[in-house]
Amino acid sequence: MFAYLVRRLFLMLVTLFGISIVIFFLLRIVPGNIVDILFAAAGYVDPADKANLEKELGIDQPLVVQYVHWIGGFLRGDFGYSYVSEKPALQEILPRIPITARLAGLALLFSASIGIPLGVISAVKQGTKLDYALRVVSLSGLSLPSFWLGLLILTASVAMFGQMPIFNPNPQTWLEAFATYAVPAAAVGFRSAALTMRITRSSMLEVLRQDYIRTARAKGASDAAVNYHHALKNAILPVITVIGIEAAFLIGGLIVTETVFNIPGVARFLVEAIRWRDYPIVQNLVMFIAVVVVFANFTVDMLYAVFDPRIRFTE
Amino acid sequence: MATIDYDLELKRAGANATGGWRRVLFLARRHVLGAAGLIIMTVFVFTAIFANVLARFDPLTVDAAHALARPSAAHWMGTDSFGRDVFSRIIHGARISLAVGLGSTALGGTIGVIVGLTSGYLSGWFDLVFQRVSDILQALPLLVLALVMTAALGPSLPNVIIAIAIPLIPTVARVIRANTLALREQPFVEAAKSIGMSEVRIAVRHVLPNTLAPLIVLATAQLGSTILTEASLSFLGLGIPEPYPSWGRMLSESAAEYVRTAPWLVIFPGIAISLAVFGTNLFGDALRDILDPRQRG
Amino acid sequence: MADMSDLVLDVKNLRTVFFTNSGLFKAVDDVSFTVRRGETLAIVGESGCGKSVTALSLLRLVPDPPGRIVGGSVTLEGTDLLTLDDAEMRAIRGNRISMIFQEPMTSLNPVMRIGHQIVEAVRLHRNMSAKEAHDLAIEMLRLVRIPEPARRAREYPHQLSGGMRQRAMIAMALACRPALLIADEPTTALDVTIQAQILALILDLQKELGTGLVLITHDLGVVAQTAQRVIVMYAGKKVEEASVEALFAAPKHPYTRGLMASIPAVPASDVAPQARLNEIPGTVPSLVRLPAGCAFAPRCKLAIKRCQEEYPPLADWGGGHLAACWRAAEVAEVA
Amino acid sequence: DEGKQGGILRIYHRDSPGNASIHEGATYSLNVPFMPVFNNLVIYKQDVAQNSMDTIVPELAESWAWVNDNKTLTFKLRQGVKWHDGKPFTSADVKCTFDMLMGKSQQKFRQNPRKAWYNEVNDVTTNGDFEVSFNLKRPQPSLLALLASGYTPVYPCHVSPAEMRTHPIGTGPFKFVEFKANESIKLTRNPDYWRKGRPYLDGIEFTIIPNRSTAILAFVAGKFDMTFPTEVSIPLLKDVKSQDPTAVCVVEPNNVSTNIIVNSTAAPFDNADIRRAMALALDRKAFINIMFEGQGDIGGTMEPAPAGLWAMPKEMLESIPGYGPDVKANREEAKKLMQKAGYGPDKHLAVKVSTRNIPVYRDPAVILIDQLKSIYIDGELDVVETANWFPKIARKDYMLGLNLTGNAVDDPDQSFYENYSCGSERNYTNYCNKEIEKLFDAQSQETDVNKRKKLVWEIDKKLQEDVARPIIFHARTGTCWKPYVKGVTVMSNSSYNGYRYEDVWMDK
Amino acid sequence: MTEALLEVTDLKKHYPVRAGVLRRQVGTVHAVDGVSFALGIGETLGLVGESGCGKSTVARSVLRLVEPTSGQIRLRGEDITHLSKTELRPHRRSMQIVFQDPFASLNPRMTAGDIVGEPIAVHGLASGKALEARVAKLFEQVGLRPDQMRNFPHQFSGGQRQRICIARALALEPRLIVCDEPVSALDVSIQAQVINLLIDLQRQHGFSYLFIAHDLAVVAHISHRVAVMYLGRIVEIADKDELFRNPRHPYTQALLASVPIANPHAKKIAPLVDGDVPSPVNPPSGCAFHTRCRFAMERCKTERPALVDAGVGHQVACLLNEGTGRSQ
Ligand SMILES: Nc1ncnc2c1ncn2[C@@H]1O[C@H](COP(=O)(O)OP(=O)(O)OP(=O)(O)O)[C@@H](O)[C@H]1O
Ligand SMILES: Nc1ncnc2c1ncn2[C@@H]1O[C@H](COP(=O)(O)OP(=O)(O)OP(=O)(O)O)[C@@H](O)[C@H]1O
Ligand SMILES: [Mg+2]
Ligand SMILES: [Mg+2]
Repeated sequence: MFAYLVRRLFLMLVTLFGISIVIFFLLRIVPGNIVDILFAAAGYVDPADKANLEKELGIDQPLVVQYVHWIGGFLRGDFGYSYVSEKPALQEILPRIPITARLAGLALLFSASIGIPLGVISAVKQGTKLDYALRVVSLSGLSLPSFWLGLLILTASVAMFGQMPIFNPNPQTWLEAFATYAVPAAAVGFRSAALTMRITRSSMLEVLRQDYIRTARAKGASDAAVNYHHALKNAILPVITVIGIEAAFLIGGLIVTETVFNIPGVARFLVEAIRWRDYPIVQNLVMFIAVVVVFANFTVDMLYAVFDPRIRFTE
Repeated sequence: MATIDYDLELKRAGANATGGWRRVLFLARRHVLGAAGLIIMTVFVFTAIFANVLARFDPLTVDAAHALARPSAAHWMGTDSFGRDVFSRIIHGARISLAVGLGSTALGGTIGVIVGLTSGYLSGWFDLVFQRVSDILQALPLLVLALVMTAALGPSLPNVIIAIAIPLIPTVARVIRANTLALREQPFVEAAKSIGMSEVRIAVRHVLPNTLAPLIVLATAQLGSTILTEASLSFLGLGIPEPYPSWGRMLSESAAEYVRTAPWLVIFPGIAISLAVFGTNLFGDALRDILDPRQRG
Repeated sequence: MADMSDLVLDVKNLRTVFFTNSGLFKAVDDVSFTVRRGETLAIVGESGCGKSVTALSLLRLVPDPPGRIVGGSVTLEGTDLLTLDDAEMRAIRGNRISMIFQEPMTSLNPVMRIGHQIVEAVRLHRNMSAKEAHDLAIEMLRLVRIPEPARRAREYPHQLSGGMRQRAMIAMALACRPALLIADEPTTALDVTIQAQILALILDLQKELGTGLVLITHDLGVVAQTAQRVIVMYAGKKVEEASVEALFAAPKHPYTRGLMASIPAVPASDVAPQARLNEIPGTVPSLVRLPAGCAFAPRCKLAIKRCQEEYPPLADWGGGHLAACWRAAEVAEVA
Repeated sequence: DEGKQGGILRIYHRDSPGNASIHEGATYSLNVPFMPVFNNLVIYKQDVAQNSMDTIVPELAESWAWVNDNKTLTFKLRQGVKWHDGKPFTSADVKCTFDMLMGKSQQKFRQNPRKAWYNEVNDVTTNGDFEVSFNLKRPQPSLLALLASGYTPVYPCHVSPAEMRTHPIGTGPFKFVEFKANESIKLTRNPDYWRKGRPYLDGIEFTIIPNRSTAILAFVAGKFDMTFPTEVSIPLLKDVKSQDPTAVCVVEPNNVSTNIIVNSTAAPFDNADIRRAMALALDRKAFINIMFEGQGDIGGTMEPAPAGLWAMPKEMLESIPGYGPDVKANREEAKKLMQKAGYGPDKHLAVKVSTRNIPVYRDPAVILIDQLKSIYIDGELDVVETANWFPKIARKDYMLGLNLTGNAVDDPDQSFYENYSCGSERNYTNYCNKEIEKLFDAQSQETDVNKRKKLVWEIDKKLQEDVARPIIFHARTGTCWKPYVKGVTVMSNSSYNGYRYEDVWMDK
Repeated sequence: MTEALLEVTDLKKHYPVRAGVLRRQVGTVHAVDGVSFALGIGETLGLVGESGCGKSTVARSVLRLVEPTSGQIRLRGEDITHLSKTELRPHRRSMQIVFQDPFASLNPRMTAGDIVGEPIAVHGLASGKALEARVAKLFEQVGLRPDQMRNFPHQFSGGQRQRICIARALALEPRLIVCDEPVSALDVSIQAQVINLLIDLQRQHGFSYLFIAHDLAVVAHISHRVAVMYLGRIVEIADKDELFRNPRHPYTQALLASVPIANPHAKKIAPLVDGDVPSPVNPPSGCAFHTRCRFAMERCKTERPALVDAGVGHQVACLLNEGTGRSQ
């Protein structure tokens, strides 16, 4: 187990290292830098000022030097300063993470609590009208552009209730906090739930064909016991994987939702930082996200082992 | 015991559905949703191909006199703020969406297949490198990747296609790789080896054709999601630029200003996108059922 | 006919069909048989002739769609199972009638402990506390000669060898002491040495519990060693039924005869190396496009015109030896 | 009526400003939230919509005087004013601020976009703690107008430019509380404000919502008391009115012109005929109809009347080629010019129209391309990300560019020197005409307003005739607030000067 | 025995066992653990043993479809153990394989004709019309109709599919055909057809067969000599008659006794061994069979018996009675 963890950690480090290189150099390929943008509003660029600023920010140095400087700092826990706000990058990034994490968590919860049962029902009732209806609903969840859905939700709630679920940075009560996240989470969660439902359904169909399901029926087990006790336990494995991937995906997928619902989370912040070419923010934030994703994958693998004795016991 | 109408049951099972058309009709009836998807996709492709004939107005011509006209006999879906005919733009937009969908799927798919096949086949350092690279690409949020790519390349139709295609590569490659690994263990591949066939030939003649089914299924599913990705990019201001009437941009810009005052600008492109994605998904699902031998009754 | 109280199972004119996209599969076509207490009835026939579907029909577990029981009756201890509602049927399954499946590797739920799977079977039908059921499960595991039953009960199927899994299946099937046990090729996936162990075990337990046993196999050797009576199926139909001795002494159906001849015998020391085997020419017919007459006619050396036109009735050729062949009387002489 | 004390004004903000330092910015995304933190020496009267010399009032200065043949501008400063950190305000702070703006001090701004405003200032001198003088090279009456802009606050000497970017310290009615990028900006009432009884509000909270539709919906839903000033487009305005009929909305010009920058250094626009043809082809009315549902203005460089002070009279304007009402005739003439240059129905000229990738730029570009079709020009849109726009223009890597020019004050000095003088950084087209340059100086020194106006008209007309930077239209935009918000005035000839908000109060 | 066509010496093949999510190695499967035998021209060597004992691995190693861990394989006297892929190609023509599952060993997307013709095309032996003619001839040889060349594998019955596999193996006119359980997926009545075909072909062409099966009866029918494997090793090898008449190894004896005899009057099933087959990942020490052997002695747990000659070419690996395997 120990050797395994070490190997696993090593691979994670390799991936993270790769990501650092990719994001660093990808960002430098993107034309324009912070200096251009800062001066853009003024409508002209003073070459001397520009040179000064580039020097101040260190972006006049060779790329490799910049990279080493960044990654060295990163490893020492020095994340640099935002070019735009001039505040420590960490101070900018950290407070936003829980916001996105809460949103993503709630969306996943929504996704699992809706998607899994509906997926089971759809599989068990395969070929019936109910199955068709559920599949259509789920597919439509995957077909609606999320910003559109979000906007429609907002418009509808203003039109119907004269109220708008906009982000509340300082919720007073637990309920308020929930309300702040619930609507956007439901908007994203709809798509996730659709996906979860699809995977659950196909996984269930696969499992329901297995011999051990026939065995369970031959024992005299009821349909409910067969479907939920015998089948779902097996069918849940690929669902876990998908939820894991979805967790990673959400960080990117939330960009649009955070924009529509005006939630100051990491996703939108990242886009803004890209727009401003705020390298310290983008680089470090992407690294943070990558760490989360990589650990999410790791967790999924671990969960898999927890749920699947075949994996658990071969260790 | 209830009496059983054998003919009806057999018809339901598709027993008399032999031969080309009958089989297609049977499958269509069996996979109603898939057939609906196919019809949507066909309409979509047809629209894209014959956009010039179908569109009643030039999609780019500005007409100040008829700006923001409601849907009417002349302008079936109304006009936008420039007085451009929304119906014509949506019809031409099908072309763009198809170009984005097919273009990026084909590009990402082709590279993905080559990489996946090679990596599944040459499980050595190449595979190791591939695995790590795809780990890296998959740990980066897709939209962020596409965002940076379009920013790097500049917003244009080919660049958007490339930006959407690149994150697709590892997805396709992983599927193909897994398939290749499974196929490599198949006796018929071993048989090919035993007659002294070269590895490349085995890969092309025996492995590739047998990965086609999952590839097609994946491609149809991806087709839809690329259209959505383009829309999201447009929403964030990095999609396909004017003058191309991309659905994503039509929707995201109108949505910002006209949700209530000119809802037709928001509703029609939205429906077009959803329908196209919905159609490809429905069709992809049915295709998976049909092509996946395990699903056969 | 034996005493009615002795009769565990009475199947009459069972018909099960599959509606598939290539047509109507008459997987079980007018099959009748009985099983008495403590008796072993073997069903033999080649792959695809309908053996498993017959077994599943008894439990009403034929996958629907595409399958459907379309006729006949299945009377277990006096009740016609085909008329019961679902709940009543569930109360019977695993209780009065149990089944051991062909594939021990895949027939156990991979994410549940062995013990739990047996406990579940017990508690579904017996009003027992979890503790009692657990004790019974361990007792059953001991009965099927699994060493260290208490430990094994806590393990998952993948931790057991094939033979042990099959034994666990048997333990599960017998936990409620059913009146009828159906064993569908319980050993085909296993090695010969293990097969011998398992068959011996099943027969032992059957004797001990007095269960009626339907043993499905395609191995005539297994039949000879285990059964009292045999039915031979070909293309969904019962073509011959006899006591095991009668069948092996003088098969009345040309198919049974061909089958017996084409199986290489062991020990074969008296056979010259590379002696050609007797083969039955042709291929097993598809269950969809069955010929009008006898399904075996196209492969039969004895076939006459009548065979192609008319399906032969299942006639008694003496001593309860039934065979469906127009020329059953001549089979012995011709071959 | 007298304002009520109290309440926090909630405004949504369109876009996260890069920093909090007004002197280092050039967008009203920065002016709006941070103007309330500061004071100027002088300021345009906040409750008069039209900025003019006559509406300039003292602020940190108690009075001013032109002396020394109009070559020195002297201010007497207010006493007892305190910076938000408690330090006293003195003439040293004024000197520091302007020395820094002129690039003369030790400490430097990261960027200094309005340095050129002080080209004619020799130096700034103090006389005691409460008097400062601006010593000019030549008379420049406009200097006072520039000093009255929202862009010209006085900074404290004791705070570094870097700090000012993250945590500005001013003397203004509101104190800076926090600025969370992409999230919010918070100001709170300055209890020690020198003007007694002001401000009324307890604070101002800006929530940053870049998505326009979300923002408008939130305003309608009552999450905000006011929209971001001058950020409501005409279609959205209709939306607001239909959903919230009680909302008070004003539509005003904002002294931003939409214009075409022409690269006359390279083919095909090095050909004067083609330049002229292009100018003739413009149907300005159509632009205005599409973009503003008719509510926009046609004019030259200077903002059109009545909001603008320096606009040419109508007849003069219509005498300029391309401004005449008969678009058809103009285009016929344009076609002739094109044919002269060798183009025609069979031989179209292909051009690229570059512009920034934001709707206010892109939309007119689309219309422009459509209009150019009528004179054998096939335009292709080339959208450029903000980061690359000015470098691209500076490289002269474009044929036609669609551009927006915003004017901080409605004053010819500001717009002429910046955009049309030889060598100015913001003269993207490199238009250079020594004769006109002489006229620039002449009008700048002219103290008689009427004479100056005549000069300005002449210059403006000439600039249009030369197709230096064809002006397409001047925009108008909307601002809305809830009826209980009182004391808001939206300036009609600048969008940078009216956000002190010390007089705003809420009747709640 | 005539001149040896194939000689296998001390062949070993170990597979790493990978487990868990990261597929790391947790052990080694001793799939084949020192196997030696020789096969003469025109001879059939039967290889029996329970599932998982390493039969297929031997077959694949002989054909170099898997790389042996150690040992030597000589084909017609030439050592082919370490030849490169290109060096191996000419040898491929002289050895072919027929697999257990005829469906899986045919590419579902190729026609039967293409499948059979492929080896000929790959080796450039014929093309176009000539190729077609040769394929047609092969079809006839294995009892298929040439007009079936255009059909796809799924259109054939199991027996016919196995014939296609055999035709493919014959296409290169090999000397050695390795049959890896060629009939175990077939119906009993079809099984006889295929075995008869193999016997007929051997008679006509003088092939050598390495015939693998777990069904002793089938092996008995086709083989001249039979080798019995247990957990990666050959435990007994002898002429067919000798082996069946006179099994020496307790495992062979158990195997023979376990086969149910198709005679209701013969003795009833009485398993000679107990317990399960040990895992090849952790083979028991000493004689691998000692865990199930009735005669197991203390020595058997530690000493691994070598395969020794017990007379008349009968080799056995057992410690009983000085390695003769004979029990009292
Ligand atoms: N789910 C199904 N759908 C369609 N046809 C089926 C299905 N299950 C069985 N059949 C058909 O029923 C026939 C009888 O099948 P069955 O499984 O009873 O054969 P069997 O005698 O048990 O064969 P084996 O020895 O291979 O187990 C087969 O020919 C098969 O085609
Ligand atoms: N590629 C592989 N990787 C790891 N282990 C393998 C591999 N191939 C075979 N083995 C293991 O090697 C052992 C011998 O396998 P092999 O297939 O040779 O057995 P076999 O005698 O042919 O069995 P069967 O009768 O089931 O075909 C088995 O335990 C198997 O699990
Ligand atoms: Mg069966
Ligand atoms: Mg094998």
